[in-house]
Amino acid sequence: VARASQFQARIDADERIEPNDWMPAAYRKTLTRQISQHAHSEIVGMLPEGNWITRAPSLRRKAALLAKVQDECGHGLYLYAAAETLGTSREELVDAMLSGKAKYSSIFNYPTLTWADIGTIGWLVDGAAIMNQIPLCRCSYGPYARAMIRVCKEESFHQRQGFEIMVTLCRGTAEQKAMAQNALDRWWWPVLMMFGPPDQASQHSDTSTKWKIKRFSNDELRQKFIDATVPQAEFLGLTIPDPGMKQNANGNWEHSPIDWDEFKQVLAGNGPCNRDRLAARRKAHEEGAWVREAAMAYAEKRKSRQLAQAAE
Amino acid sequence: VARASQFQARIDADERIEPNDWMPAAYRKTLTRQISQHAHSEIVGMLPEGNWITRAPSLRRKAALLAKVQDECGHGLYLYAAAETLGTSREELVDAMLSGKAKYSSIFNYPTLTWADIGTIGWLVDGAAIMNQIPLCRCSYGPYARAMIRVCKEESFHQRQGFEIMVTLCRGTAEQKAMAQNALDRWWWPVLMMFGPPDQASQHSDTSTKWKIKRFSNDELRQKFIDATVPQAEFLGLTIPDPGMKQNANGNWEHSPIDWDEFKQVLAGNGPCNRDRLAARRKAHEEGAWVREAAMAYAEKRKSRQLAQAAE
Amino acid sequence: MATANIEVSETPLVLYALRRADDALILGHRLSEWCGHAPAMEEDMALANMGLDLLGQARELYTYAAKVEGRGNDEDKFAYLRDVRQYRNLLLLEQPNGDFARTMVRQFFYAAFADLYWRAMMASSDATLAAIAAKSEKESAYHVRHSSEWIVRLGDGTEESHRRAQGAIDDLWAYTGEMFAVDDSERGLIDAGIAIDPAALQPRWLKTITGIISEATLSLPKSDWMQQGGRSGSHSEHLGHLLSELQSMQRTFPGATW
Amino acid sequence: MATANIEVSETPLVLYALRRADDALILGHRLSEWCGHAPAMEEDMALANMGLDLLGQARELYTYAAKVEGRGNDEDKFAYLRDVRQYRNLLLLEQPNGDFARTMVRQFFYAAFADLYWRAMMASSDATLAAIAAKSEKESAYHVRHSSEWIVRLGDGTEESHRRAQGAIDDLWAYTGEMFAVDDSERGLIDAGIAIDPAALQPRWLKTITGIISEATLSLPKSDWMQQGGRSGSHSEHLGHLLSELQSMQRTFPGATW
Repeated sequence: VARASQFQARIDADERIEPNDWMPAAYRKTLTRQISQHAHSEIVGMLPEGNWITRAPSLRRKAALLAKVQDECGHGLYLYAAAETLGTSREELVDAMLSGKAKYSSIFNYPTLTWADIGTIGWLVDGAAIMNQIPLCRCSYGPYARAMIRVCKEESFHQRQGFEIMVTLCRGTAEQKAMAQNALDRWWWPVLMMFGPPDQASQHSDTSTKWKIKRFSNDELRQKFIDATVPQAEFLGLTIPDPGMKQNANGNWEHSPIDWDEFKQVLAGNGPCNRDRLAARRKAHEEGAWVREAAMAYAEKRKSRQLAQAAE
Repeated sequence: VARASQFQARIDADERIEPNDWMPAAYRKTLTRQISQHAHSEIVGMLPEGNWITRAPSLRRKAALLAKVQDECGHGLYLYAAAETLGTSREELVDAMLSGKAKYSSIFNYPTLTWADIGTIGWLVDGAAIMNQIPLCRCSYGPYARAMIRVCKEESFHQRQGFEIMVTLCRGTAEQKAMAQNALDRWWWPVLMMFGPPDQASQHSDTSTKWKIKRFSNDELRQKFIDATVPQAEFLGLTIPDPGMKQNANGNWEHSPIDWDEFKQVLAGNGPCNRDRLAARRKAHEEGAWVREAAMAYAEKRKSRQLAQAAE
Repeated sequence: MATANIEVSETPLVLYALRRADDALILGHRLSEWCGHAPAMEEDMALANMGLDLLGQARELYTYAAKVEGRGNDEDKFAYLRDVRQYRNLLLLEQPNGDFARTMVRQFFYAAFADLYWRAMMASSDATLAAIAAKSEKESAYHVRHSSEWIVRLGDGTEESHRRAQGAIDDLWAYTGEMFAVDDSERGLIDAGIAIDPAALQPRWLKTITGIISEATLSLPKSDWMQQGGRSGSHSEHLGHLLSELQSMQRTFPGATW
Repeated sequence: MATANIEVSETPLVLYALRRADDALILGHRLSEWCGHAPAMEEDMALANMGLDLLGQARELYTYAAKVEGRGNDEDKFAYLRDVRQYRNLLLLEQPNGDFARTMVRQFFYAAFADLYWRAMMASSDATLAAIAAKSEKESAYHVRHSSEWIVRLGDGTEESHRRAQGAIDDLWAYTGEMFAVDDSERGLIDAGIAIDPAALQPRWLKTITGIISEATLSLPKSDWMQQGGRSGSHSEHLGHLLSELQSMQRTFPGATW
């Protein structure tokens, strides 16, 4: 109990908790869950965008998209490394995702239908991710906070790239602009759901706030995101698919009610791509098994050869 | 010996040999080899044309091509059935092909690069096949002769379809006509090689002729084919890629020397697609194994259930 | 700026015909992908047969849509010059072939529906649709027979085939609800006696399905959550890849005759 | 009649640059197909890295070809608006990814060549090509290292990985000869000191290859028969499928800016 209050005192004093420091089991568990979910999201998030690498409409866009998806893989790797500092191996974490036990962000269970979806993901999905992640750069757990600093830097680059794709589409032909509008229509509501359930229904917020893992409520972040996005949509000449949305006296944009049933369905596995995403990751994992085994077998052979040589 | 001369007398009298008739072991072996090679060719021949089913440029062409490739599969099935009457099972015959022991026509080791190749295969490859096969409709072995009658009917339909594709291309845009010419350039010499080595170098002809399996020599059939094809190429406005070709006093078109080294290379496995073709057939066979096993397991279960029911 | 996609006036009857035409084309295309690669030569024949039936249905339905629309479109323009969001087929039918079990389960789910559907559509007040229905129903009856025989063989075959068949059922089940859905555009045609209400067929469809599935010692998922979107152009990621192949020639050589 | 394929004036220098650009684009595209599907996340990173290097090389080479040609073409027109017969890449590089062993063997065969090739090309009398060579050589050196480490791991790993690696070597070997072939068009550039003669590199290439292959306990096929055609547009069946995907957007929306 003394250690627990000492721990909370350190948090309250804005000290960083490091891997070898004592921490409550629940703190460890919460962070392991959150960081690994975040890592899984980066890895699963490679799939919807990866779907357009082979069809990107110019070489410049192709290279940028490939680089972006590669960055996501890199984020996944740092985040798994951060999670591992809490005592669970990457292999266990990945297995939990592949078996369906661990979650990843539901936004990646929506399909990328057209090239405009690539722009929209950069603009809105990365935009929403940044809103969620910037406060995490000051998270109480050191390795996570440091990983987020690096991730956020790259994400805002991606967000700008995505917005620029949208600008190009909206200045293009009527077909291109319609493609952009259609993508916004399909992604808008799922993106708002990325911030999680409304504050009165959120499960994890209380302790997360106390431990300075979470610094803003879901609704606060969602509001910030909407207020930032509305003028961007206006700039693009696109219509946000919420006819009931209106600006209130404080200048904030109030959105119509969100269909949380859809959110729960997608979370429960009933999104358009849940099965495809898991199947794709499982396939990569299973078909790669012989490669990973070969690498291990070779490393062992090499080690025993070196030992034998040293003994001569 | 008495049976052998009796057998030859029947052949000489143009009688048909049927499965239950006595026949020399060499006759059985020759025919098994020839019919099964022919069957393998139909099955492997599905691949180069099948390569364009998903990309056929109109729905009419798509349906016609799918129907054509299906016919080839049907030909393969009759021919395996004809070969089985000689005492070797389809399974053994197919295994010999998959293991690379049994041959199929080398023409199918060339790739289909453009849609014009589909026209050219119909026009020239089927055209050459018909030249080879029409005499086989009078072959001394009954089941083979009957199979060939059916095959030839369908092949000439395919040949006309192929020629019609070429007509459309040659009446089309400059790009389409160039595509047609390029296809002719690539297929011409391989098609001439379909008739086999020149007569002075052919291995099997002597006994095959005596047994009325083969009624014309390789060179005779090749000449017939060239004489029939030259005016068709003229009609299309295409140039046969043999600048040395000239018409002799008898009206026959004499071709320049054929590069038999290429023929031997392709026969030895070194054609552009030999590995791909065998790999595709092996993959279909291996990936289909569990399906065939399931069908057998079910048939056995059903049989034993019926027996059990009958016994009640 | 050149544009290669046609515009379509999706009046209810045009949309109706395009939806069914797209169903037939996309499933027919998927079946044609097997050609030369099937688990047995007899199945190469059967899959091509079913593919040809469906391509034939697609062509008649596109031709009728073009006639009704009257804007100079034709079967090839509809097939080759619409982008992924203009396609109107059921999501079920664009799902990849996967293994033979998956192809057969997809075929079975759809054919068992199509057979009932086209039989009922023979009573359409639209003579062309009634004629197409009569032909399609005969073909679908064979598709049901062939695919249901395979479901039973695979389900009651080996452990592996059972596992694969059950996996295919579990994965594809959520796409079956869309077959019975009706939107406003189609409701008008139903009220006018031109189309029939697919929802009315669901009990009979379910009876066929459960009969065969249980004979096959397989089971249906408990979940009643259903995925939709194909009818209004919200497709899965698979359709775009299929179209990039299907349309490549017409897109590469615009305006040429083949 | 609209046509969507560009015409290219294939003067020796334009053709030279296009051939190398096509090599880099096609191999880069193949590597990018792995993205999200690699056997380990570290390999997702590495394959994307190599793919990005190659895409970068392709873009510089296309841009140079466009400049030399001077007919208003550009990197995207070269990449997206040439048909399969206009592509000039090595057959090796268009071969499908297959399993990881096949991808790595293809990479190893090519990178071991490209590294030597670009190093020698740094002495080109053409300043642009020399500069591209200097950059490409550095990148290729990493590709050689990465792929040869995998060849050794796979060859000397498990029985299965050995079998797969050997199979890939046997299947791809016949495509390596084309790297060293020179036609009349290129001979002129070699004589002028603009290009180098790849044939001169073959002994050193073979030495690298045999060294790694033998360290990996693998062996090279005995056959010295070599397949050619890519440099003059006679490709395998695989390239057309790759292009139908690569070019689908530009073909579907001709003339649009992205």
